[in-house]
Amino acid sequence: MSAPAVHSLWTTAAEPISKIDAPKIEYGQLSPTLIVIGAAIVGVLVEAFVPRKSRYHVQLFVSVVAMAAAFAAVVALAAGGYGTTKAHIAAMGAIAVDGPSLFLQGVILLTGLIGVFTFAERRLDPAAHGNRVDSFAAQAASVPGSESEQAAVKAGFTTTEAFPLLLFAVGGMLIFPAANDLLTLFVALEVFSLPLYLLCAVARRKRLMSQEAAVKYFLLGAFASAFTLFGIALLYGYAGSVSFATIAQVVDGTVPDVNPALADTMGNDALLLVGAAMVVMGLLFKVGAVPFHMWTPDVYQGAPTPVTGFMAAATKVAAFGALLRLLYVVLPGLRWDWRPVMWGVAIVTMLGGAIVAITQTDIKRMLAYSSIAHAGFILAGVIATTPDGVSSVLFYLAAYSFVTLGAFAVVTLVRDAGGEATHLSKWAGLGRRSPLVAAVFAVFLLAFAGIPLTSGFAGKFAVFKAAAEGGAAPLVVIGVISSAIAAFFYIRVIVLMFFSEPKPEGPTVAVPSPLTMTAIAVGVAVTLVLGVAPQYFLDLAGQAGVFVR
Amino acid sequence: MENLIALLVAAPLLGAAVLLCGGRRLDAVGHWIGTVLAAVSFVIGIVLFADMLGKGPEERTLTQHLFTWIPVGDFQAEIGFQLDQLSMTFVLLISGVGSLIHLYSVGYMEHDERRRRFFGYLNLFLAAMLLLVLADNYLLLYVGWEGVGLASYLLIGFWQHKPSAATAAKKAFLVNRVGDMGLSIAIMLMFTTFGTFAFGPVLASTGDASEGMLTAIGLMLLLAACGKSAQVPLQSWLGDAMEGPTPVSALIHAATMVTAGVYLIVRSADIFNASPDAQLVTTVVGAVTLLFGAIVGCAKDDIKKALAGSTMSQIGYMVLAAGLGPIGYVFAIMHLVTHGFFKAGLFLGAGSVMHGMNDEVDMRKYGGLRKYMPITFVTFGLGYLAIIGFPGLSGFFSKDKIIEAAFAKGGTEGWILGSVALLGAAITAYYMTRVMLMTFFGEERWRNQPTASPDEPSAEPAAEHHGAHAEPHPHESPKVMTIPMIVLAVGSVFAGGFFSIGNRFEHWLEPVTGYKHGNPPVSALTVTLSTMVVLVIGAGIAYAQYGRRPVPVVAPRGSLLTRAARRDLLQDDFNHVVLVRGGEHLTRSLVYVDHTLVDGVVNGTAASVGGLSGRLRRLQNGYARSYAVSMFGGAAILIAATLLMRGV
Amino acid sequence: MNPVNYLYLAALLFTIGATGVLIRRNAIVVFMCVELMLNACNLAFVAFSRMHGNLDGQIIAFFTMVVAAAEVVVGLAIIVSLFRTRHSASVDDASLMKL
Amino acid sequence: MTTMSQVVNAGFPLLTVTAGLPAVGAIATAAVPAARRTAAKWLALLVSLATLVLAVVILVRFEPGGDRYQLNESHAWIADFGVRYELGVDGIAVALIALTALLIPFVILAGWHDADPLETKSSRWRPTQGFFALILAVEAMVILSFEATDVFLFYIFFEAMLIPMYFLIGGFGDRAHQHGDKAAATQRSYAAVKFLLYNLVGGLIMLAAVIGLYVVAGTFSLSEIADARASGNLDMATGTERWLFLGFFFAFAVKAPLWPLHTWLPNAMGEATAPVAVLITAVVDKVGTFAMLRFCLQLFPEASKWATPVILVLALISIIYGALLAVGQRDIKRLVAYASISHFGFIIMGIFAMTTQGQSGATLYMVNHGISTAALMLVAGFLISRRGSRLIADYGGVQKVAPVLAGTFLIGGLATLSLPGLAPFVSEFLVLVGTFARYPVIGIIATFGIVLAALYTLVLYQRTMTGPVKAEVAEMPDLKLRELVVVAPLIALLIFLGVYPKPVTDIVNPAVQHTMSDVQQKDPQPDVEAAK
Repeated sequence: MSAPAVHSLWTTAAEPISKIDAPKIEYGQLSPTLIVIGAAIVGVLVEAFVPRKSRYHVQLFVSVVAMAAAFAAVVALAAGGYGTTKAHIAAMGAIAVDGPSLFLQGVILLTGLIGVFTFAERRLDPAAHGNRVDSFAAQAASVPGSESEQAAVKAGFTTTEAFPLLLFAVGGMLIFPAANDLLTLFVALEVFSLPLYLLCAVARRKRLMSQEAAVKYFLLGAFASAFTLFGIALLYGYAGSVSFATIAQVVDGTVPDVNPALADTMGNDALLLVGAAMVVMGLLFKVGAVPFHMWTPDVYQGAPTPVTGFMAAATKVAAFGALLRLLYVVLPGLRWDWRPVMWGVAIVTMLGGAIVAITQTDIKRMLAYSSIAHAGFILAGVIATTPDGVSSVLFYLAAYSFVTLGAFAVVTLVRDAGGEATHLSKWAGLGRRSPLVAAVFAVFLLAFAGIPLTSGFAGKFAVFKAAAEGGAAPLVVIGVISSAIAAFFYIRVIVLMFFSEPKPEGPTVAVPSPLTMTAIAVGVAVTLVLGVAPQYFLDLAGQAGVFVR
Repeated sequence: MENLIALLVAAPLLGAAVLLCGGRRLDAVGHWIGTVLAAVSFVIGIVLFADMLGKGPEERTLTQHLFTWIPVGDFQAEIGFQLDQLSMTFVLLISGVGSLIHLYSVGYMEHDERRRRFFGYLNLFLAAMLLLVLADNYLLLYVGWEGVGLASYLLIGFWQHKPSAATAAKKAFLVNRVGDMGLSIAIMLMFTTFGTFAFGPVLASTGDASEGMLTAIGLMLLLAACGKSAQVPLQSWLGDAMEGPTPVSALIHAATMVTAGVYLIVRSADIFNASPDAQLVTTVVGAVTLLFGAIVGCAKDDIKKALAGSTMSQIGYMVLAAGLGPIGYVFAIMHLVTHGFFKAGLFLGAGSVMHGMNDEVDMRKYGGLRKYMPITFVTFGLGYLAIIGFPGLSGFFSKDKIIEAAFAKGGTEGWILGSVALLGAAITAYYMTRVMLMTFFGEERWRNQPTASPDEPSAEPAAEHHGAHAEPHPHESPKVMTIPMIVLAVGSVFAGGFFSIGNRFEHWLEPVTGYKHGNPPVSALTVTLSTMVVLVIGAGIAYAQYGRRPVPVVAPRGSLLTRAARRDLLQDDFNHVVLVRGGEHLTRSLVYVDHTLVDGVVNGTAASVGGLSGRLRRLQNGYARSYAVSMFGGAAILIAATLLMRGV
Repeated sequence: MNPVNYLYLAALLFTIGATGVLIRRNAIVVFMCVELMLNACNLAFVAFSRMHGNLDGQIIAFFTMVVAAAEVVVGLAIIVSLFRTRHSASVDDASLMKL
Repeated sequence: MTTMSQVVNAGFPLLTVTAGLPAVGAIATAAVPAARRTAAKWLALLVSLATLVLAVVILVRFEPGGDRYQLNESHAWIADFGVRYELGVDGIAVALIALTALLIPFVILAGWHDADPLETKSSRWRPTQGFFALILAVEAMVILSFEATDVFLFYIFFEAMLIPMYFLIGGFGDRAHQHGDKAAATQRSYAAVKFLLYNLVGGLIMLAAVIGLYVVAGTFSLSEIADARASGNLDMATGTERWLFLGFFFAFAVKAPLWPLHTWLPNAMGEATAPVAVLITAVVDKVGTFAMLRFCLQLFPEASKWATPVILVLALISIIYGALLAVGQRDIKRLVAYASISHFGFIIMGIFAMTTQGQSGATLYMVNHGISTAALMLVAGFLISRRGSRLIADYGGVQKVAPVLAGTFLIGGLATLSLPGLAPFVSEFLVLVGTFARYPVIGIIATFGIVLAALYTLVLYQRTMTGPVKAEVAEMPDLKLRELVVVAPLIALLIFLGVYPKPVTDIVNPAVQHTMSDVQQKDPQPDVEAAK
């Protein structure tokens, strides 16, 4: 045999190496995320190098500046038309810079900013050994009640890590609704989930509950993300790619070049359907839809209230953003398959949340269930699958997040010896003691209940209108019924605050620092403005309602 | 001239307004203001009457249109008056008798610290009553109709501190309301049938309407008349109405208001003429009532209640006559007028007696009073003779005519009605004689008798001046009271005769009501004679029972009929059992239903949602693994559902 | 050998992991079951990558490992702190909040 | 005419100002410092009087002969929801606005001392300011809901007015019961919650219908919908129209209230102070019946005709049932409440009788019932505040010690039983005639209502005012000047409108003609052409 022939038996001629072209990253358009993540890393460095005494202020400064800057960047981008005309896919197809993502990023950043304020509040708890303390543990690592903790308290430690964690979470959330391929989606999911797990665990008071909340949240969250990941795997298997655009094409059958393998998997709809279902399930877990909601009450109750407020607001925004993108960009071709299923989910979520909330006795748990019910309302808007559907959901998310932040901020104010007095019975007669706080909280409750002239009503009307126009009239009817049920327990709290005699040993209302005041004030302002003159924001959401693919 | 009509109503209305809003500062002169204003409208009445006499019979009707009241689409209600002979008759009767009784009350209510208000109410009544008879459409008539009802309510219940008075007032108003229902339905029927409810158009176009519709309207009007005129079955209130001060009983519950029903029927003559059925029912109602009232009158020992029964019965005569159609209308009105005189006189007499007897009303505690109050005795006696129809006195003419007309209806009906009327005359003679004897003759049973029996708290404040248990000192009443009595007595003696000379009254009313002379199967003379006979019989029996034998101070148990009659022939018990008790049970049960059923459904729903919530809560059992299970199950369902949608 | 079998294996592993999460009490074990599920996903990715003949799946597998590692860090931190306060790592003991 | 009304429109936004004044007044009143309680009262009173003046201006500038809607204002508001800020008044609205503006000053004056704090609370607690501010807020919202010609705009205030009402009912009970009386407090908050939930449920179901309407019609503007219907561009499927109608009607029937959705009213009126009770039944509930006329009939004529028989029967039940329950009550205020239910039955019956008399009568009835109930309820309130009990059995012989009080009470009662010569008679008779003309049987049965009305009114008067004087009321003072100032004008008005209702009917009739043409109905003609 000839030498080359023999040679060719165990070697093959290598292809000449074609040069790898460097990835093209539009830093400008990714700036919001980059700023926040960068600030987070700075925060970590601060923890490492800045002396303990001054960490709090440095961290606060860094976080606020970062959020503000990032928000400014978002506004700039939106003003630059990236939300509408120049919307396109950035970072090699990983990130979509378009209306929804910019709008949601803006909302997330504002909630994050207010979140920072509530995190930084240190006037509510009585000073320990002359050190102002916030609502985070002196030293999360030390066992509550142990000498090491007392030492830490005496030394005036505080968990200033909370700020970088918050920044990481926000960074993840910024990516989540903008993610344009499944991998980015998953990574973003983890990036914002993990810090939240930690934040749940570090309450100063009631640490046992806090840690329990963290464990539950973590295990269930990991469980859910495992499902998501498997779903992603199946979708990848179906389409041979994780890019939203490609998958969408494959689903629609408009993919340009079909190789045999793809042709083979494309034929197998089970892959697609099961995969899609599992990914969607992961997102439903994050928005807290029935039956994936059960972590919500426990985590909301156990976590430090500022964290709860931030989580309740921002997580929903991010997760719904991702859900919208997934359903509207990736799976529109599957509409007729997922819409009925979503119908079911929306119905049980609306009713379940509202009904179970009736018998709650803890204000934080009650708000948790109410958040579940609201997830149901938003789902009704998601199902519309019309441009109106998108914009109405965006508007609802914006309205809802501020109300939630404000409400939880008020919750932090009502305190007794054991910290926050979250048991409803302790709220009796609050309206007599401190009318202003009670009135503010009443405003938030009325907004939750969807009373006209509050943002809650405008949002509810928007999503129901979209749903009705999308042909989901029955959903609207069930929606109003569950709103009626929900109204009952919001009203109950108002009755408690205003019409029942205050208990002698009832809680006191702490006078907060300007930080929390700002948070609450912003909440009220947004609630009323969006309720009375929502047109401008509806326009905003309307313009932002177009996805790029 | 016609512009004066409004003044007829306005004068007393002004009086009412002034007296009721005036406040205490008018207490001193209030009663005179009231009396004068009543007199004013009487004078205006006289003026208009004179003017009317000056015209020919056909163009005597005056109308005055004030303003449009309720203009809505085709529904055009006007405020307008119509003064014709019929109205004029009433105007004179009302304002005349009214003025007299105002005068009388000045004395009678002397000791009552609320006299001003009493006169206010009296004026209010006059205004309403005049409005009733002057209205030119049924809706405005309805206003007066309920207005007199209100005045009667206020006056019956004038002594509100007496629960019995308050109850009687309420009862009167309620029973009347049932009648008013009839009137309002009648008006609605007229509106839907004729598109109007003004006298002129409606009565002119009865010809075009179906008889069924006219019968319906007629019966509804009759229902109204029954309520106002205390005819069976709505008579129950009149007896209790005697709780009011005696002048009220005289004016409202004898002379004027209770006769409004007769006015209504006669006014609606054309409707009844066109509907024999309605007429028949009317006559039956009248006949039944005249017996009913008479029987009740025989059994009562309370002088006012006895007179009330008699009133009921006499109005029965009028309704009967009105039901007879053109042959009766005129006599109905004529009897109405004469009855107005003598019955008012009788009541005033009764009042005068009570005034002298510490407001004792039980005739068994009277007796032999003629010596002590001669004027009262004489006037009361003349009234007595008039009502029993003693030849030559008012009652004789009017009642006799009615009896004739009843026979003249012809056929079996005629005979039945006629004989009923005769029987009524006999009973009338009986009970009136009884009253007369028990009051003014026989031994003086009031001596060493505690007056005002303790269980019956003395009505009139006068009693507070005399000791409640002191022996009464019968005395004649003051001039201000006797003069009206005398005037009325004169009326009750001569009115009838005056009207009958040359059938004046027939000619006078004929243009309005129409008149047809009815020929009784037997000669008029026979009728008159038989009337005399039964009259004598009735009076005789009464004399035998109460004139010859002493009257027991405590009423004997009496026969079954007597006892029934004392209780208004048990119809009060019937009302109590059926309406009052039944109503109470109904409302009670409804309150229960409202609370448990209607409210219960809602609360039940709420409770069930709450229960559901409680059960669903338990799923949230705190174990992370069970949460994981629900997630896993949820995922499974989600996947399965998605696959099912595709049917893979 | 048919790469689909690898998928079956992946599914099997995933199910085993899920079942473990549902039935095991010890937080650590539960957490390791989650890791097992993640690795099942990795297997699936690699298998699909082979089927489609593109490298995305394998790259994702690496990402997954990183994420898993991060989860371990956070997860163990939480679980350990819980253990130190309660002296037990049983997830069922952590049930203060319910209803 | 158009030009004329344009002339009227030129000039400043009268309707907005009329509604805005009390709104601003509410804020101002609420802002008065705690110590200056009396100042707050006077401020509220003056604001309400100024509003009354403005209402009179509306009354004057409105021309009955003119366009259907006058003094129009229209501005863009929420384009995305197809919502415009559109105001305009027809005769019915004008009458009811006048009524509202008229009653509020009396309500304020009658409630002068109802909200004085019993013990000195923390300086931040300002019940008095709150009380009067809430009343003004209610006035503003009620007026706006009368003025709105945009369904969504109407809905917003229809719902929003619940909140201040809710606080008024739950927050301020009878003085008699306030002294730390736990039971009364729970009763009160129960009543408040019941009120709110009933109306909220109604409102939410209406919300679904409102959304549905938008999906069908694409706009909320009455005028645009009317044009679309006229030009045939709007064709609702029969089924859709009926569902939407039911959605709207349910909300209004709860508010009105119609049997069997009435049970919140007795609780609310029983527990609230008399002025607030008046606010509920005389002002707020009118929005419900008003809305039936303006929205149900105008938007869904076919469905209205379809539903008429059922609604008439329900109204009939309300009339009789309400009256019978009024007879059975032991509590003065609950009695008045049930009486109101009976009267609302009449109003609804008149609206759906679909005759000119019925609908004009119903509108007139709304006004008259407002005045008469106000008179009766406020006097009852004065009575209750003297004795400190709402139970009828606790009174007796009041007439002897307080004749003026008793007299006014009687007149109020007589108005309630619609005695001829007083305003309610006119409207009640019109309603009866209007109903009778088309549905004789129902008309006749309804007539029984007048007997029952007499029954419960006179029983109430007899038990409280007549009979021997009870020891507890022996030294009860008669009406004070303030109270007399409250009652006297109402009574005068009752008499005036009873004798000369023409001013009101002239304003109302044209509007009713429009409504009648909306539902394409003509009055039944008489069988006989009466000779003139």
